[in-house]
Amino acid sequence: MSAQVSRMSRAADARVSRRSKRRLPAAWRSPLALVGIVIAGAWFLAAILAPWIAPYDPLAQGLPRLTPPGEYSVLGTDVLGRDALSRLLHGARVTIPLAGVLVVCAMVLGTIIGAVAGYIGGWVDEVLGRLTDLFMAFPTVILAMVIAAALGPSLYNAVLAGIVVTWPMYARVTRSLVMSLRSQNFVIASRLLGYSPWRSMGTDILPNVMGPVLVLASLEVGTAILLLTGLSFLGLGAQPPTAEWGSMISGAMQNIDAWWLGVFPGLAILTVVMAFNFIGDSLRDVLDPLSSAERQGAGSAVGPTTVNADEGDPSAAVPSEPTEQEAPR
Amino acid sequence: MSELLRVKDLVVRYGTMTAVDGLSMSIEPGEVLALVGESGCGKSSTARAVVGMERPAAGDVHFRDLPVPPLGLRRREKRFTAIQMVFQDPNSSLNPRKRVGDQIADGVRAARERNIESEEPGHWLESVGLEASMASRYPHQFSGGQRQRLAIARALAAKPDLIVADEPISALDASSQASVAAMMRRLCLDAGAGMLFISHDLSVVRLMADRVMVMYQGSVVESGATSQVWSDPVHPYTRALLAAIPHPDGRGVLPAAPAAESPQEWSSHVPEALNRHAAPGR
Amino acid sequence: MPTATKAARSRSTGSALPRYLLRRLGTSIVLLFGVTLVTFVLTALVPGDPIAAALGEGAIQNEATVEAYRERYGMDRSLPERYLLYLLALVQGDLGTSIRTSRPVLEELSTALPATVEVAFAAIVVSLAVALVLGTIAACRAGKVSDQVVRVVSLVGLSVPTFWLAIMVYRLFFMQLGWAPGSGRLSPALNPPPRITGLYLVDFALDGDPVGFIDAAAHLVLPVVVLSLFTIGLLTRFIRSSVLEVLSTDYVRAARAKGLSSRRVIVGYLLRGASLPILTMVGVAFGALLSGTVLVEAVFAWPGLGTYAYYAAINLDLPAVMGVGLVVGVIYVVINLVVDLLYGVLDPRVRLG
Amino acid sequence: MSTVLSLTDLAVELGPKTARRQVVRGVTLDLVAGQIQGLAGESGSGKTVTAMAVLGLLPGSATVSGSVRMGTTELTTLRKRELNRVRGRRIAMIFQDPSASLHPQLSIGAQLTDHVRHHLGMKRKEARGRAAELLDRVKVPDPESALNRYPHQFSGGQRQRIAIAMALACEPEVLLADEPTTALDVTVQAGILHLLRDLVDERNLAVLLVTHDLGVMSAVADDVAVMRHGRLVESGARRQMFTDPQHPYTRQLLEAMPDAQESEIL
Repeated sequence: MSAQVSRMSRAADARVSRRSKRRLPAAWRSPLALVGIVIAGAWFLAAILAPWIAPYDPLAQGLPRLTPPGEYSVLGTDVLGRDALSRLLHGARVTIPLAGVLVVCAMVLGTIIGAVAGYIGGWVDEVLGRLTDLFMAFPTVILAMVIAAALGPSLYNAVLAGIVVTWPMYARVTRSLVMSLRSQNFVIASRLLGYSPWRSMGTDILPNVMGPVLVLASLEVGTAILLLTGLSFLGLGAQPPTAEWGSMISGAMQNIDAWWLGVFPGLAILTVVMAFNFIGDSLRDVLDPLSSAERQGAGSAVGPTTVNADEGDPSAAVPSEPTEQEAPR
Repeated sequence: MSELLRVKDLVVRYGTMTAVDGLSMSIEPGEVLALVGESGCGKSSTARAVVGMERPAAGDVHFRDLPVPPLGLRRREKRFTAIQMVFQDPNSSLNPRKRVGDQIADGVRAARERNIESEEPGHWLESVGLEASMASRYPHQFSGGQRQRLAIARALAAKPDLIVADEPISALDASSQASVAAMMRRLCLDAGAGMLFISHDLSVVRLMADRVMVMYQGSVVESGATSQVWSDPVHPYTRALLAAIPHPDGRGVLPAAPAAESPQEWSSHVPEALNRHAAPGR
Repeated sequence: MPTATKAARSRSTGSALPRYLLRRLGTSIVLLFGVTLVTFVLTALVPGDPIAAALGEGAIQNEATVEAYRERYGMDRSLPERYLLYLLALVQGDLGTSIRTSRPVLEELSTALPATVEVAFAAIVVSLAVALVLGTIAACRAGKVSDQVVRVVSLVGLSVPTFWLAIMVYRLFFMQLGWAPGSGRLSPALNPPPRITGLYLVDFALDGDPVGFIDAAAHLVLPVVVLSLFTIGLLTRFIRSSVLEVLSTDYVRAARAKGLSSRRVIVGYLLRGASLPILTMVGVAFGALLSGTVLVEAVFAWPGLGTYAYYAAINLDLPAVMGVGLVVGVIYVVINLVVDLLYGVLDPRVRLG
Repeated sequence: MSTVLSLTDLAVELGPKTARRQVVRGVTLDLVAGQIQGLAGESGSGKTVTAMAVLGLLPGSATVSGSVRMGTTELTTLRKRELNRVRGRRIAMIFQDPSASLHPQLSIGAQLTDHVRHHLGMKRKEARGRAAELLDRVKVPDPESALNRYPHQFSGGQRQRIAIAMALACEPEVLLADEPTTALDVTVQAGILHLLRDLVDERNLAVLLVTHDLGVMSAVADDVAVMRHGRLVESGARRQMFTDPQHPYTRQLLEAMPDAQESEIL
């Protein structure tokens, strides 16, 4: 009997390990992710190499003014006779790293607050929950606008504003993940083995929270870029003469006929954001169960797994909701 | 102090709903006590209260004459790591991002912290019918049944004095249920530990429990030696429960169905159904 | 997202409606109080001098004028004192006077708010309609080409900078092609309708003025399209995964096993099953839309809340900023309340406790 | 003894292109009016997929070969519209978990009548009357008011009774029952098994009963087939299968039942 069982289980093992090998590369093999990686990679390169590949100094005003693309320069010149292409390339150096900083800071802050609220629960959760509610009540741009205005318009204050308005999202996701993980059997099991709450947080809970949170963060890089360029567009972020995409678009509004001044920075923003969204969305396919936490009870599905009753799916990347208990709450 | 576990007048409430209503029991070393009942009868809540996952609304739970503290924000005292639990759902019993060998090693460490020697993870894997070389794998590389074996190995590695098993075999395939149950009993008794075994399946309980307690709507309606309860049930609920089990004998006999859903007589109090002793001569 | 928690909470307590509403009112007041506090603290941090901003270079030299101004706006008092005075006035329905325009903030907000609500509401209706179709198609054809196309389209929708798109369509459809009317809510030749709700479409309709109605509707088209794009992306992806999840439930399988037509299964079982998470997400999307309006309003010179907030912020017009914060908080509370009440309508488990 | 539904050499392939698996490999079974054909097997054996393949309920990516024949109609090649005239009308299905197979947001009345109105062209009132009769037949208390209630207001056993009523509403000839009592307590299960047996006898239904529980199988099935890895390893009359199993796997399954074992204690 037991030989039989172990033979059966070995067969299952073979199947399972084949599946597990398929898991991660699948995300990178998807054409969407590939497109995202190529575009994002190109912009990273542009950002790094801008000082060497840009034909002109982005701030130098020596060229003829408002020449259309192709005449003096590939993408034309602006009202002050600056080279649009050089400004575009240097713009990548401004926005992309700052968006990264914004996302990382908001993620760390939000994850910590969410984890504390979710793990301790009770009145701590209640207070932190109200706090997150409060910051979520403001529409992002309006709160960021007020903050940027209050602290004075600058790119760094825009980043700060961005952090203030986006951390609650991470806090919410983390909180609900931690709350469901906290009552998971494996967490209880290690507590029964004498794990301290800190240790259980560090080895049982956070590693299982990080996947979904990172997916969220990767999707948020795009949103952060939109926020930063949007604030700069309103004059609350980058200040002239900085070569920044949002403020370039806003400057272009004054010169209606020079269509090229507005079109290209916009396309730059569009492509970068799109690249990050492609990557994040493909990542989500791999680490999916996130979305169920993000939406609390809404849940999501990895794919059309219409037949599962009889299949016995052995892969559970992140534990699902705790099993229904005997007693209704 | 022969008692390992003593539960007295335990009450567990969720909001206004009373899940366990004044339950008392005790377990001795080397004894398997089964708690049997259908869904919602409070058997799992009892198990959760015993290990400290649930804070009792009233009554107390003593392990070796010390009250079991609730599993709160404080680290569990060493001596209470002698209480271990095996859960129903094997898929959530193991940390998906940690090698199974390391998870079993946590059990070994817990034993050593109590100054009790415990074998290496590889040994424990073999003792539950797996291979020592599987220690470096992750939980998702195992089937559901194997995961349950891993969870059992982890609990046993801590050299517990008391194992609380909450429906440990109901998520397994029918063909492995009986063998896993028998394995749990053997390993538990070999280690001289006591076990609280929660199940809805009387026919499995018959195979492994010394004593059984039948629960209905939060209270124990019948209890005593397993053989006695199995062969000669007294309480109407126990009788209905036993009669409803279909037997794979090929005779095409429909199991007896109760006249109504939860008839009144099931909640009746039958004093002679409690603490029944094994018939003399057995 | 927050609404789901609350709905879940209300479901678990399963309380009677009045008690629930009372509780809800309590938390809402706490939230609004918090909103005023946060806005106040933020504006108090302002390093610049709002008075200087309001008076300009010339008047700032005149100390008497500055003092008069300070007194008028209560700037001579301590911060807690100012905050308490603000709250006191607030309770009486007085949001103060704008420093920039010297008009009551309440009055200004009551014209700005409907302008934004009109755009945002139209956008959410359009987005939901489009996203329901796209998301359901994608889910029912999961993995096929149409699913991939919808996925790329919605991801691109999420990636477009709204303010840039606004400029582009404005240039193309108004300046180049002349298909769309220019900026603002109405053509300059027309007079606004008699104010009833503040929503031009509704007011023109109530007034029985077809010319005004069509003109107002035409002015809505571009902003709504621009705003919808992002929301469509957001909702489509969400609806796809919600529907996909319901698609694998036994009750949808049971409905198919009953031999009902695809259309009936989709509308009667599938979408109804996915309606609760979708509803929650629509609430969230509405909040995101309010954010988006700020940038779009700037391009289309739309006299809404976003424009008002922008000018209030850059001019450090404290009472106006406070007013915006408060209105925004109220909108949030109302959205959540509406979503929760709709939950009760859609889900018998909530309704009947 | 008339065969109502025949599966011949039924095979099903599932999974993504890169990892296609044959889940069902050549299953041949006949369902006879008034009889319950049991289909046993462990999880992953393909028994549920077999049942779903009969009604074409597998995902679009599945490939079904072989034949499912009902009278002169071949079901596997039917167009969707024609298949919908068979589903619910001639072949009905009940599922494992009654709390999942009833729509939580629709009233019992709505779920019991929509396919009746669709298939039989009944008016709302007429369909409701019929639904109430059915609820009474499956012993749901207070059928009239039950129509206006929602699934969560019933116990698990009652929900399965409602699901059975729903399946029988258009008087089908065949009932596919996929683990119909697995999610229920034993005392409730006993009641459902009685009901199932009674309905089969009274309506001359042909039933395919999919279950892993050999006890259930022994109690109600007339014939039993055992599946493993997508194949039928053995099939035959109930009594013979239980008392004199031929295939080693069948024997192994029976031996693993707790019932078959001597208690270690006793």
